[in-house]
Amino acid sequence: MSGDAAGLGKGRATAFVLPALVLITVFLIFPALWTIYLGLTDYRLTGLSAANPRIVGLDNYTGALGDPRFRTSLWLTLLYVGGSAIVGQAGLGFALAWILRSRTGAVSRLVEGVVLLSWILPSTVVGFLWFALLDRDDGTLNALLHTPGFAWLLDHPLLSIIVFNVWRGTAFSMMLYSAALENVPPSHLETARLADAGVPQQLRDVVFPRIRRHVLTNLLLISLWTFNDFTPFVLTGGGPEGRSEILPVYVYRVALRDGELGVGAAISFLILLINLVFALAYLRLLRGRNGRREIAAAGGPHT
Amino acid sequence: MRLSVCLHVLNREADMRSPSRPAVIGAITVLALTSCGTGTDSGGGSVTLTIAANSISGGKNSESADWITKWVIPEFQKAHPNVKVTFQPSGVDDEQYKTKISLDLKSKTGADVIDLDGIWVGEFAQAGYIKPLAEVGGAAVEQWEGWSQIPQAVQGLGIFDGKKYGLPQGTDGRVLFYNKTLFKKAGLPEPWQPTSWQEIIDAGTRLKAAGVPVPIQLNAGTAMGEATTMQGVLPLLAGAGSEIYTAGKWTGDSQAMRDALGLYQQIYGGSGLGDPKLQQEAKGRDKSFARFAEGEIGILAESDYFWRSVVEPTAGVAPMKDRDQVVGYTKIPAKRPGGGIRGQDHVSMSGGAVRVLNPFSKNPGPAWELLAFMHSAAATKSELAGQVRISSRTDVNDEVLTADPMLRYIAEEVLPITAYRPGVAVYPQVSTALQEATAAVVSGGSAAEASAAYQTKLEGLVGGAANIGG
Amino acid sequence: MIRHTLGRLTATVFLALVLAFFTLPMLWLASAPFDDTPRITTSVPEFTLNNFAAILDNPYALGSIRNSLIQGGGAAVLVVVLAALAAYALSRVRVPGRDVLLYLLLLLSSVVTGTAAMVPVFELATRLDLIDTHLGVILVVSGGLLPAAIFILKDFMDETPTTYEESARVFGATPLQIMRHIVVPLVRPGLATIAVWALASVWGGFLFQFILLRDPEKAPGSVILYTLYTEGGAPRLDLISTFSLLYSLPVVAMYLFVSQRYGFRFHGGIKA
Amino acid sequence: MISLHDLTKIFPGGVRALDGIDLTVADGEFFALLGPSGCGKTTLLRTIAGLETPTSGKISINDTDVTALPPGNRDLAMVFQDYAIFPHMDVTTNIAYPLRIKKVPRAQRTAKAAEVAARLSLTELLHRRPAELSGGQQQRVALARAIACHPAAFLFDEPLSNLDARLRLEARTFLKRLQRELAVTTVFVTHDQAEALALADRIAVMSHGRMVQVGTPTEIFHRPATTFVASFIGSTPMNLLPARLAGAALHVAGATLPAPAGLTPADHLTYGVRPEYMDLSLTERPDAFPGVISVLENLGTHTLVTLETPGTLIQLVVPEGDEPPIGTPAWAVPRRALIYRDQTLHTP
Repeated sequence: MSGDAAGLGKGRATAFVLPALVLITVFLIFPALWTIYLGLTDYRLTGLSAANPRIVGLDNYTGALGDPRFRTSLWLTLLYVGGSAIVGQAGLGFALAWILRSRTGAVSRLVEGVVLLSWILPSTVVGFLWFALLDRDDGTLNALLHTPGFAWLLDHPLLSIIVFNVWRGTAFSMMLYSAALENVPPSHLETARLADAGVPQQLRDVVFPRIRRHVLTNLLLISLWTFNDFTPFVLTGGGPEGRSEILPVYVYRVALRDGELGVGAAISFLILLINLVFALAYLRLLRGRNGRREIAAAGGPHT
Repeated sequence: MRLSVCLHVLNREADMRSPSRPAVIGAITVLALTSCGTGTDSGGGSVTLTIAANSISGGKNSESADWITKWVIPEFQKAHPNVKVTFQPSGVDDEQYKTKISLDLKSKTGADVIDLDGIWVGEFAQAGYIKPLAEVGGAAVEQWEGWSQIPQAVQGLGIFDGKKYGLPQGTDGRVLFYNKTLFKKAGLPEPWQPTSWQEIIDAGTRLKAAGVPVPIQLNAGTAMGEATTMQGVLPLLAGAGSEIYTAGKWTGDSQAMRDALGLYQQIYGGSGLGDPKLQQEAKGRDKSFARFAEGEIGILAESDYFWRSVVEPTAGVAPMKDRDQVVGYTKIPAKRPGGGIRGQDHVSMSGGAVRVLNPFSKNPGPAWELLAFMHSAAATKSELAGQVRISSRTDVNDEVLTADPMLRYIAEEVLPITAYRPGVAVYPQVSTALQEATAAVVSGGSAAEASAAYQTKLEGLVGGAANIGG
Repeated sequence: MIRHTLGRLTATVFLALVLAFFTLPMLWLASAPFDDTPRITTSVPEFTLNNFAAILDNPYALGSIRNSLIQGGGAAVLVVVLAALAAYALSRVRVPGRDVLLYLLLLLSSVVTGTAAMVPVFELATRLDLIDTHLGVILVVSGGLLPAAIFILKDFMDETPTTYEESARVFGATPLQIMRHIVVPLVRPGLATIAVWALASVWGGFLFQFILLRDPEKAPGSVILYTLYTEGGAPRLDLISTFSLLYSLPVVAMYLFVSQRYGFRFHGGIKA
Repeated sequence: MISLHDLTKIFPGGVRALDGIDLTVADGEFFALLGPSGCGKTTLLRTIAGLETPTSGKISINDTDVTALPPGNRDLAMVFQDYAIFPHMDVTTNIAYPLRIKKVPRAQRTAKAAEVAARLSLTELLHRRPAELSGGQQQRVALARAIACHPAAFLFDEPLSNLDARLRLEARTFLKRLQRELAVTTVFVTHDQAEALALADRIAVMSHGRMVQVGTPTEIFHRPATTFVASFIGSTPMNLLPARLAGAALHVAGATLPAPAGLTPADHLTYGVRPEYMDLSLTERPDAFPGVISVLENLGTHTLVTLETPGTLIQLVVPEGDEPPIGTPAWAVPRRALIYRDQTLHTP
């Protein structure tokens, strides 16, 4: 990795980064910091606190952490992220990438196509699609399974939105892992196969070490996105009785429905902190073995 | 269009000095941020007024939007040649509309005449988003001819702290709808006029015995949102003799609350009189409409909206071609005769939208004129054209409601006994707490537990037990 | 040999199941718009095209798709151009702590895209006079998308051998020429993928579009879709299903175009 | 003409990649930078190209100081180790790319590309993409692109290393002929001493950022200035044997040899002799290294014999068929030898 191949120099490099930086500063960092500040106030959308918000320090945070509904929501979110992103999307995405890597037929193109299609359809539309699938009275799924009246969304709300999100987001992991698998030299796999290694051993000994950093990026991104995914609201509205009320839905309810913007902002920041913990955990897990070199490669200047 | 013009300008800017191209690219964003706003062109001396409403042509409340664009605007402009009126439609969830309007008013912008749900008046006033009409519109407000036509109770929709903030557009009332065919099948009387909760339960039991899948639909749970509170908890609470908010105190874990939740328990707690699952579904209310129309629900508590827009034979959401023959309606009884609020035998709840003036309007005088014009008898009649609903004006109602016996029933029988929700900022959260209490009962909890849990939540919301009455 | 055949068979069965799983929910979109009385359920339609006539009667429906194209397209172009420039510079020039910084921005973007940031974003747009402009929507949504776009594109750039650029540089190409002639063509599949991703993300977005715009003539499809309800909040399924279909078509078309032309994929992958 | 004056490059982190390089490459000269990996030869080439900025020192090309000029203004063409042919352009566009940068009209540059391509036998391939070309063809496209812009000098970075062994010899001859014909000053980097010897008019051997020796291939081969150069040059490495001076005699690996005139004692004396410059004797000789034959390696026309002597191994080359069986006692007779005092050539 030699620095500055195109001869940008500091000045031009800055000029290249600047437009994005300005936009990010104005429309991302600034409102984000403002939001974090709102989290320290009792600001509301309407009512007396809208006219005269007061600084309440960490009250919103202690209030949220003491609210059993928040704790339930946090737990649901962890299950949701774990089930749909880390296990579901990453797992299914990898399985698809692995199976499709050596196939070029029409079927595999079709599979790839529908997986990607479910990723790019507008979120407002997919809510209706899944509604039609899972509906209690005359949903397509009940018709297929001959289970009339089975209330998927009511009896298994969390499972429903987990499966939904696997459907929704697997494409990203699949694409990323497909690309990552291109980096595994076929000779390595052949060597493993000659040594009579089964697929699990091949994955463990040959594939995983080479795509470790891709796995890391994928987990970082999909966890972050899933943590902030509001789409399940379209499907269950957080219900029944909050049994699928993941944190983004909780924030929506608190900030928009109840108008408690200060509390909503505080919880948004808590979500950020939880994501940070996730990120650090991934870093530890995946970089544990050949630790320092890779951290240097990611954090410090390339050598 | 604006975007392309803007970028065009920027491109010219960028070509002027080629040596420091990257720097110019950096500047594009900055320029774009500063120079590409909307200009509000208030053409040469004339006055521009804007109306905002949660309605949109071709979508939600389409008729209302069309009325504004096709009647109000041309007629008003005809009378006021120097005024240009524009309409800013929305047509989304009420909460989202409320958010948008709050944001507008918070930044002291927005339309001059704004539609609000009457229930929001208090919190908007407290936030300083709206001011009493007389403060904004001046002396002309008190002299308006329309006041005498609006009953005091209906005027209450726009009143907060004794001051008039908005003109009510109309109101509604809640009754029990029932399916006469199913009633006949179950051997129940027609007309059905229950006088106590027990009679409702008895009718439900008979219906169940006659094989009706869902004898009683009493909205419950959080998924139904405000429909649970307005069509369920509050009428029951009123029927048990209590209002949710009186004399500065909220109703907590009281006997009335336990009674109201107790009725829920009777219906959903294993008796099979109601369908608990339906209450939990995200689209449960829509489904209840469809199932009523399909003849699967015996009794359903709803507002006259159900009659006007849901089972309406032609344009309804769940149209019933034989509505007038099949659908019966009756007042909601108190727990026992005389047990309701103010000692009433029957109770109801009402709500309704208002129109307010934007206190930050640049043209408050003309804005009031427009508002008053929109509430004139002629305008109100035009607004109702082709549809029957209860307007705020007695003179108009007298004329229009003769066409529909059901709405006349509401106007004559229900409105005199009805009650309104408190217009204070914390109400939506109290309402959610009430919904959660019913949800707890529907999923198998006892009324007493749910009521106690509600009390705890309520204390957190309204600032302690001191603000809660007995 | 047996193991191989078995493995192949298992894989085929697995693919069939995946295909069914991903196709099943889409059936509604294929049937409901053509159904005379569409319901929440997927059914063999009582075939009609009336729903399309009805949606065309809606004064905002078609225009909203155009608005979605302006806003989604504008944001996609802005995000791709700015992210490509930034990612390129970040990939080629040493900046200490660059990846940590990018990740922090990624985290912040999650705050800003949430409901709670509504007031700051709105106030900001008001002060910059961006309310009720396409540009306002484009800038606001782009701010939320840029960190992830830079994060992903930087990796594409890292994967591109630097000798191409050095070679062009020795021949006298300027950095912008190098960008245009060499880097952009080389990472074009990546740019196209990011463009579709950005477009799709903006396409479904509702809240910011709704609070930032006033004139329904400027509202995107996602906002208009939410107006297709009745006064009491009941969805008009005939209109919603039909509009959903029409509204999905441009994104699907763009995806098909990109995947045909460049292959919709991350060549080389993304790694931290 | 390229001249470098006191050129130093220190990388961030303190690595001295170039350490005071002084060098002049004459007009039309084919000049090799030779050394093991990490010696700074590629950094030097890249610094001449302008891809790296020197920490101090001066670079001039045809008497113009280009030290501060960007690479594009130095009138150079560079061929990279991986050729860096743009994968998204066909052969014509690739060859014409430098002209496009110089704003030559399209028709003219296409014609020029065709002309250069014809010279390099690429005419058939003009419309192909790089992915459809063999390694040798790619190399020629890269050369054609360099030629097309008529530079003052060529810079080649390991031009032959990406080709397989057979093709490499062919390409070597081709490259040498091409350079002769074009007569353009050329600097190339290689780690392969045979390549440097075969191609270059002059060679600079580099180590640790310094030039250890600059000279013609003959000079470098025959009189390596240091033991480092001696060990680096030659297809079989020179035998470098520790020696001890005792009066007028030199004791090396069990043999006693006459010391050259003027040799004075030093900490380290090394006796260097190339395997090619020794004869094998099966009878004992006083001026030869005694040992036992332990390894035989067939080099085709010759055999490389490893002789195990007391304390060290000595290698020598004998014509094919002359090699005795393993285990035979034998004596290695040096014909031409060099003496190094403290790693530096002792010139008598």
